[in-house]
Amino acid sequence: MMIPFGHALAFAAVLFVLGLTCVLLRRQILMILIGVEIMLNAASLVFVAASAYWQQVDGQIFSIMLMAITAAEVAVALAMVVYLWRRKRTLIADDFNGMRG
Amino acid sequence: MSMMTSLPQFPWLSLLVLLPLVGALLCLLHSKRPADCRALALATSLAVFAVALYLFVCHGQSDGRWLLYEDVAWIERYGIRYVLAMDGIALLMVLLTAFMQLAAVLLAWRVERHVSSFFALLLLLEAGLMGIFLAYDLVLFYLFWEVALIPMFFLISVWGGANRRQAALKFFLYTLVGSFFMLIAIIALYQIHGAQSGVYTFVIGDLMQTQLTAAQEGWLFAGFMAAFLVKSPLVPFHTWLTDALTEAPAAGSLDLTGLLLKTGIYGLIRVAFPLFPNATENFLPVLGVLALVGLFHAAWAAYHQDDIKRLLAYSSISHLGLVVLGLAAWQLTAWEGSILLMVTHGITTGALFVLVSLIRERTGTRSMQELGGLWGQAPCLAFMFLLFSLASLGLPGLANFAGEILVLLGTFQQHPVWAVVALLGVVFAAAYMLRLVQGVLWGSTHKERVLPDLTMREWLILLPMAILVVWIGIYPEPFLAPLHGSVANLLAGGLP
Amino acid sequence: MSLLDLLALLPILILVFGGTAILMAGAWYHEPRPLLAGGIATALLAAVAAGLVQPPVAEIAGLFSAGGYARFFTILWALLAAAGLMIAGRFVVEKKIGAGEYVSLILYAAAGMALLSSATHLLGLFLALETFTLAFYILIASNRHCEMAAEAGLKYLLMGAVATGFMAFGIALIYASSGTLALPEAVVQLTTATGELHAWGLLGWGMVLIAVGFKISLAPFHLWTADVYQGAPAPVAGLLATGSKGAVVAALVGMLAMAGPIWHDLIDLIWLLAALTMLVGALSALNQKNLKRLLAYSSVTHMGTLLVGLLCQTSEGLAATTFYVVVYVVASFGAFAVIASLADKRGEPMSFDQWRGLGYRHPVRCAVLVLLLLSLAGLPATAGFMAKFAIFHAALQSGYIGLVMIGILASVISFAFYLRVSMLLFQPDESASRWHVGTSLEHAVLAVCSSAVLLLGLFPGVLFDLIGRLLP
Amino acid sequence: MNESLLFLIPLMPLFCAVINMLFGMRLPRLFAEVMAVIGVASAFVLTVLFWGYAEGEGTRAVLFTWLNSGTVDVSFALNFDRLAAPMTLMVTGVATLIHLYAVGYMHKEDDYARFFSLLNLFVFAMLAIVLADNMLVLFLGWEGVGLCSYGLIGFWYRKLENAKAGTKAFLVTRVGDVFLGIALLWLFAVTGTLSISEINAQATSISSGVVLAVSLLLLLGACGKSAQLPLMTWLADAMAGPTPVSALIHAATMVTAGVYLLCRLFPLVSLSPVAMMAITAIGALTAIYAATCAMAQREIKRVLAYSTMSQVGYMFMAVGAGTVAGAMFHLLTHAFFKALLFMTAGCIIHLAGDENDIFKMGGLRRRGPVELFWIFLAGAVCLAGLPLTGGFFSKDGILLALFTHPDPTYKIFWLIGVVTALLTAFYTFRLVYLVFAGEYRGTGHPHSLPLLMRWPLWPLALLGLLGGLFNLPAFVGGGETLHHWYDDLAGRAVTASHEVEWMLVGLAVAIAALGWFAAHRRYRIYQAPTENAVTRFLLNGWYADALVDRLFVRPFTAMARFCSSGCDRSLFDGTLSILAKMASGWGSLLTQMTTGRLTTYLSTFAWGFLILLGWFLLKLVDGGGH
Repeated sequence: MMIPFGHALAFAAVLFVLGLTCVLLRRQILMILIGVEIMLNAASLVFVAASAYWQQVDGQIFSIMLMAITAAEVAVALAMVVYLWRRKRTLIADDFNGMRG
Repeated sequence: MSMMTSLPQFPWLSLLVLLPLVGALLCLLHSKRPADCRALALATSLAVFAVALYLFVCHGQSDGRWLLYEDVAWIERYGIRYVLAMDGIALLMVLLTAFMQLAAVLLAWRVERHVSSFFALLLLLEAGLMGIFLAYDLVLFYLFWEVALIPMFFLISVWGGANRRQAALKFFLYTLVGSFFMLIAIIALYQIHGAQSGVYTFVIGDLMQTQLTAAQEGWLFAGFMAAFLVKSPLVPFHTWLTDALTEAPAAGSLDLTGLLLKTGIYGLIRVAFPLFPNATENFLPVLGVLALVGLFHAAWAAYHQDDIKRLLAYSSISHLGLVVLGLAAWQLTAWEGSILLMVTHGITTGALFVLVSLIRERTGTRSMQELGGLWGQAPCLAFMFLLFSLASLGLPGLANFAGEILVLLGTFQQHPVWAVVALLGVVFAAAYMLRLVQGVLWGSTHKERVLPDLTMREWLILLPMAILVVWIGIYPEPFLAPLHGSVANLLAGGLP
Repeated sequence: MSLLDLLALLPILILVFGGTAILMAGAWYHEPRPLLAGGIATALLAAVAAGLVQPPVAEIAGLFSAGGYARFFTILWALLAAAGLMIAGRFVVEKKIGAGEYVSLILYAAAGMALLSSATHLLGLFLALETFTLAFYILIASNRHCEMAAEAGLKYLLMGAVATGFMAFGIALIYASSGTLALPEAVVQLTTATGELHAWGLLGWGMVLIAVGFKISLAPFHLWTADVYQGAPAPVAGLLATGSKGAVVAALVGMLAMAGPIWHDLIDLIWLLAALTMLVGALSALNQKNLKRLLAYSSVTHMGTLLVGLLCQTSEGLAATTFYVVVYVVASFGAFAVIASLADKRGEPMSFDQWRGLGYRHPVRCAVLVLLLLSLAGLPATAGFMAKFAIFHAALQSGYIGLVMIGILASVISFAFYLRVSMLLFQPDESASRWHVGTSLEHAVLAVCSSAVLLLGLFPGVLFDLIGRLLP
Repeated sequence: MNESLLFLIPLMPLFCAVINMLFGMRLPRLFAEVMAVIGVASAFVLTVLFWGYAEGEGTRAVLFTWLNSGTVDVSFALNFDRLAAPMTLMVTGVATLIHLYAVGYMHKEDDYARFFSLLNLFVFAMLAIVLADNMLVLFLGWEGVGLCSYGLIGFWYRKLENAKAGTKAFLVTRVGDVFLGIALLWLFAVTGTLSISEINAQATSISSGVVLAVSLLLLLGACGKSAQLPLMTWLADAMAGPTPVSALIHAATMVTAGVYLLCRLFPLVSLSPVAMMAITAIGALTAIYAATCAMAQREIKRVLAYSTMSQVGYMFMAVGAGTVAGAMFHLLTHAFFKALLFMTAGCIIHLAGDENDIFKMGGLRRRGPVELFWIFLAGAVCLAGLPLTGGFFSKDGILLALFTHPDPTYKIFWLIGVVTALLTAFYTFRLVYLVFAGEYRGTGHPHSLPLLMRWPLWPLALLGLLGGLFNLPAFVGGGETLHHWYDDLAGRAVTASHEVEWMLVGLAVAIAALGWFAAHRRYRIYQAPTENAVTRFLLNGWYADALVDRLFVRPFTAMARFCSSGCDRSLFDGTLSILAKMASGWGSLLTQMTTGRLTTYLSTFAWGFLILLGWFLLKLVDGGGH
C-alpha cells in the first residue's frame, strides 16, 4: 500500500512541530536534545517519503547520512551533558545564565 | 587635461601628500625619543611649506587651467583613479595648510604626553588636508575627506579638555553622517554617468558631463551638500564645531578652525557646484539665506559665551557664514573675496586660538569672568591678541577686511539685501569681539598671577601670522592673483 | 569517485588526514608545541596544495565544486586555521588543553569550512556544515578551567542542534518539492514547481534560511552570539566569528552565482532580515562594556551588510560580498587575535575596565586593534571602506536605496562604538595593568592582518580582479 | 617734486606710531615723545610745503593697488585738493599743539608709548579720511579713527568703566559705519567705481531715488562718527579718556569727520532736497538736544562734550542749508576753540585735584595761573558766539544760510539755531561762572601745571578769537577767503541784503548777551544745584542711554542668550542627545533580549518559524488572488 505523499508530509510536519514544542517547553537539557532528535526524525521521514515519491535514492542516502550526523551530535551532546553535570550539578538549561546582555 | 598628462613631470602634488605621511611614520618609529619627533615634525612641515611656497612662487599667476595635474589608474574595476590636480584656489589652500601646519607644530612643541603620536597625528592630518585640497577623483577625495577626521578625532579625544571624549565623538559622528550621504551621492552619480556613457569613472571633470534629470540632480546635490554644509558648518548643524573647538588641544583647534572647516567650503567650490550647475543655481538663494542665518545666529551666540575658546568657535561659524554668502552670490568678486576670507580667517582665528591657548597655559582659565587686565601683565601677548581680534572684526587695513569687502561688494551687485544684512553682522562681530577684548585685556589685573610674556617660540608662531595679517590687509594682490582665472572658470562652469 | 576526484580533494584530504594523524600522535606524545607546529604546517600545506595543484575535474562526486572559487576559499580557510593555531599556542599550553585534540579539531573545522564553501549539493552542504559545527561544539568548551566556556559550549550546542533540525527539515522539504538535492537544480526546480509543491519548497527554503540565520547570526537568531564569543577562548572565537560565518556566506554566494536571480519569492524576507540584522547588531553593540561581546554584535551588523550584497544577486553584488567576506575575516580575526595575544594567567582582557588606558601599556597592539576596528567600521584607506563601498555600489545598482540608507545608519552607529573603544584604549589611566607581551607568532599574525587591512584598503584592485575571475 | 611725496603727510604719523608701538617702551621716554610730536609736526610742515598742490583741480597720487578683483580696482590713492587742504592743515596743526600739550599732560603716565602711538595712529587715520581719493581708503581711515578713539577712551583700562566707554563708542559708531558701508556698496553698484571724484562726477546720472537713499545712508554714517541724533550716546561717555584725547578726537577732528564726509560727497548729496532737509533736521535736533543737555551737566568735560555735539549739529545744518564753505568755516573755528576749551579744562581739572565736577570747583581764577582764566574765557566767548570772535562769524554764517534758504521750512531750523545759540551762551557762561567765580568749593589738591600744558593754549586762543578772519563776510568788509578758496566746491552762495545780515547780526549779539545775562543772574553767586525731574532728565541726556538699552541692548542680549542657550544648548544639542539616548535606549532594550537563558534563545527559532509561516500564508493568500 502506498501512503499518499501529502499524508507523509503532514505527519512529518506534525512530528517536527512536536519536536520543536518539546525543545521550547522543556527546561531539561536532555529533554531538549530529545526534542531535537524528534525534529531530525521528522526530516528523515520526509526524505524517505520524498525518495519514494520521486523514485530516487538521494533522499534515502540523505536520511542515512542524517542518522550518522545525529549520532555524532548526540555523542558530543551527551559528553557535554556529563561535563556540565560534573561542573554544576544541574541540567536545567536556564541555570547556565552566567553571561548575558 | 590630457596635454598635462602627456608630459612626465615631477610629482609635486604627490610629494605634498606623501611628505607628511612619511614624516608621520618616522615619528611613530621614533616614539622613544620625543625630541627627535619634534625635530622631525618641524622638518617635515618645513619641507612641505617649502614645496608649497615653491609652487606658489612658480605658479603665482593663473589663467584658470590646471597648474599641475597627476593622473594614475588606481582601482580599475571601479574606474577609480589617483588624480591630483591643482589650480589657483587649491594652490592657495595648500599654501595655507602648509603655513598653518608649521604654526601647529611649533604650538605643539611643549606637548608632553605621547609626543610621537601627537606629531604623527598632526602630520597625518596635514596629509589628509592636502589630499582634500588636491584630489580630483571623487573616491580619492572621499578617502582624504574621511582620513582627515581620524587624526583630529584622536587629537581631541586624547589630548583634549575635560569634556574631550564626548566632543570628539560628536565631531566625528556628525561629520560622518554628512559624508555618508555624500558617499551615496558619489556612487549614484558614478552609476548614472557610467550607464549613460559606458565609461565608469569618478574623475570630477568627466562626471561634469553627466546628463541628469532635475530630480536626480537635486537629490545628488543634496547628498553632497549634506557633507559640505555640516563641515562648513551650517546652522543648525554646527554644534559639533563649538564643542570640538573648545575641547581640542591648541594645535588641534588651530588646524580645525584654520583648515578643516575650510574643506567643506572648498568641497562646495571644487565638487558640488561644478558637478550640479542647475541644482546649484536653484539652491543658491537658499544657501545665501542659510549663510545669513548662520552668520547672525553664531554672532549672537558668540556674544553670550563666557569661555573665550567657545566664543571664538562661534565667531568662526559666523565668519564662515559670510564666506558661504559670498559663494552664494555667484559673482567673481564675491567668490574671490570668499576664498581670500577663508585664508585670512584661517590665519586670524587660528592666531586667536593660539593666543587663547597661551593665555590658558599661563592663567589656567578660559573664563572671561576670571580673566582681565592682561594688557598690564603681558603687553606683547595682549598686543597680539588685540591685533588679531581687530583683524577678526574686520578692521580695514588688516587681512579679513580685504576678503569681507570683496564679498560684500560682489554680493551687493547680485543681492543687495543680502549684503546689507551681512553688513549688519559687522556690528555684531564688533560686539562680541570687543566683549572678548574687554574681558581679556582690559580691567584690573590679577596681582596674584605671574604672567610671562611671549617666549621666543611663541613669537615665532605669531609674528609670521601678524605680518601676514597686515600684508594681506594692505596688499592682497599676490593672493588674489592666482584666483582670477580659476574663479572665472568655475563660475562659467567650464573645465579647468 | 575516481582518483582524479581525490586529487581535486587533495587540500581537504591533507587537512583531514593531517588532523587525524596529529590526533593519533597526541595520544602518545604530550608535548604540545610540536603538535601545534605540525598543525600549522598541515594547514599551510593544504593552502599551498589548494593554490598550486590544478584540479583535474570541475566537480567532486557531484557534491563539491573544485573550481577556482572553491579553491580560493579553501586557501583562505586553511590559512585562517593556521593563523588560528598560531594564536592558540599559549592558550593550549597554559590551559593544558590536549594539543592533539585541539589541533585536529581546528583542522577538521577548516576542512568543513572549505567543503562548505565549495558545496554544490545540499547533502554536501549539510555534511560540511555539520563537520565544522561539531568541531566547534567541542572547541568552544575546550577550556575546562572556565565556567563561561562550558556555558558557551552548551548554548552553541543546543542552538546548533535545533538549527540542524531546521536545516535538515528544510532540505527535506526542498527535496520533497523539487526532487533533487543538487544545488542549482533544487533552486531552479522550485520556479517550475506549482501549487502545493511550490509552497512546500518555499517553506523549506525558509527553514534553511532560519538555520543559516542561526549560523551567521542574523537577527533575531543572533542572541547566542555574544554569549558564545564571550565564553569561547579568543582563538576559537576568532575562528567562529570569521570562518564559520564566512564559509556559510561563501556557500550562499556560490549557490546564488550558480542559480541566478530566482529568489524572488524570498526577497522581501531577506530584505527584512538584512535591515533588522544591521540595525539590531549596531544598536546592541552600542552599550556593550565587554570587547568580545562588542565584537560579537559587530559581527552581527556585518552579516546584515553581507546579506545586502547577497540580496543584489548581480555579479557585482556577489563580488562585493566575497570581497567583504575576506576583509571582514581578516579584520575580525585580527581583533580576536589581539585579545588572544594579550591574554595571560588572568585570562583574556574583556571588560572595558581592563582595556582602559591599555594603549599606553601595549601601544603597538592597541594601535593595531584600533586599525582593525576602524576597518570594521569602514574608514577609508582601510579595506573595510572598499568593502562597504563595493556593497553599497552593488546595492544601489540593484535599487536597494532603503537598505543602503539603513546600512548607513548602522554604519554611523557602528562608528560610535568602535570609536568609543578606540578612545578607551588611549584614555589616560595609571591603573591600567600590563598583559602578556605576546609571542612572535602572535605578532606575525597581527602584522599580517594589519598590513592586509591597509594594503587591501589602498590597493583593493588585486583582490577584486581575482574575485572577478573566480566567481562561478 | 614728485606728487607721491604727498603720501608723506599721512605716512609720517603712521611711521612714528609704528616706531612707538614697537620700540616705544624700550627707548627713553624723551624719544617716544619727540617721535610723536615729530610725526605730527612734520605732517603739518609738509602740508604747508605742499599747499600749492591743492590749488586748481588738486593733485591725485597713487601708491599701489590695494584690491583688484573683477570690476573692483581700488588703490591706495589720495587726493590733495581744495577741500582737503585746509582740513589737513587744521588737523595736523591742532594735532601738533595737542601732542605738545599731551607730552606735558601725560608726564607722569607710565604707559606713554601706547598713548603716543595711538595718538599718532589717529592722526594718520584722520588724514586718510581727509585725503582719501576713494571711498575705501576713506573707510579705512573712518574705521581707523574709530579704533584709535576706542583705544584712547579706554586708555586707563584698569578701570573697567573706561574700557566699557571705549567699547560703547566703537560699537555705536560702528552702527553708523554700517550705513556708510551700505552707501559705499550701493555707490559701487551704481557707478562701478569707488573713486570719490568720479562718484561726484557721475552723481547727476544716478536716479534720484538712489541718490536720496545713498544720501540718507551717508547721513546716518556721518551721524555715527559725529555723534548726531540718533547715534549720539557715546560721546558723553567718551570723556573717560585722557583730556588731550577729548580735545583732539572728540572735539576738533574725528567728530567733524561726518561733516567732512558730507562735504566731500556734497555734489551727490545736494542733488536730493529731501536728504538735505534731513541733514538740516538732524543737525538742528542734535544742536538743541545737546544744548539742553549741556545746561544740566555737572562734569566739565561732559558739558564740553554736549556742546561739541551741539556745534557739530550747526555744521550739519550748514551742509543741509547748502553751504559747504559755511560748514567748513565753523568746523575750523570750532576745532580751534573747542580744542582750546578741552585743553584748558584739562588744566582746570589738574588744578582742582583731578576733580571733574564743576559744582566742586569755583574760585579757580585765583588758584591757578592767571592766564588760564583768560584763555578759557577766550574759548568760551567763541563758543557762546560773542561778537567778533571766530565762533560768532562762523555760526552767524550758518544762521544766515538757514534764514535765506529758499525753502521756507528752513526758517524753523533757523529758529532752532537761534534758540540753541541762546542756550549755548547760557551754559557756556554757567561753566565759566561755576568754575572760576566765587570761592573754591572742592577738597582736591592742585597739581602743578607743566609748561607744555600751558603754552600750546595761546596759539589756539588766538586762532579761535581771530578765526573769523578766515572767512570774514563781505558786509563787514571781509574777503570771504575760505568761500573763494573753495570756489566751486563751496556750495550755495549765501546772498542776502545787508539789512537782513545786519538784523541777524544784531539778533545774534542780543542772544549772546541774553545768555550771558541769564547765566550771570543764576550762577554769579554760587547756589547749590537743584535736583528735580527736569534736571535729572537733562543730566542723563534725555535718558537716551536707557532708551537704547531698552530698545536695542536688552533685546540683543536676550537674543544672544536665546541663540546660545535656547537654540544651541537646548534645541540642537537637546535633539542630538535625545537621538543618542534613543539609540542607546534601543540598544539596551535589545541587549535585554539577550537574557542569558537558553530558553529565550531557543524561542527565537519559534518566533522566526512563526513569522516565516505567517509571511508564507500571506504570500499564499496573495498568490491565490492572482
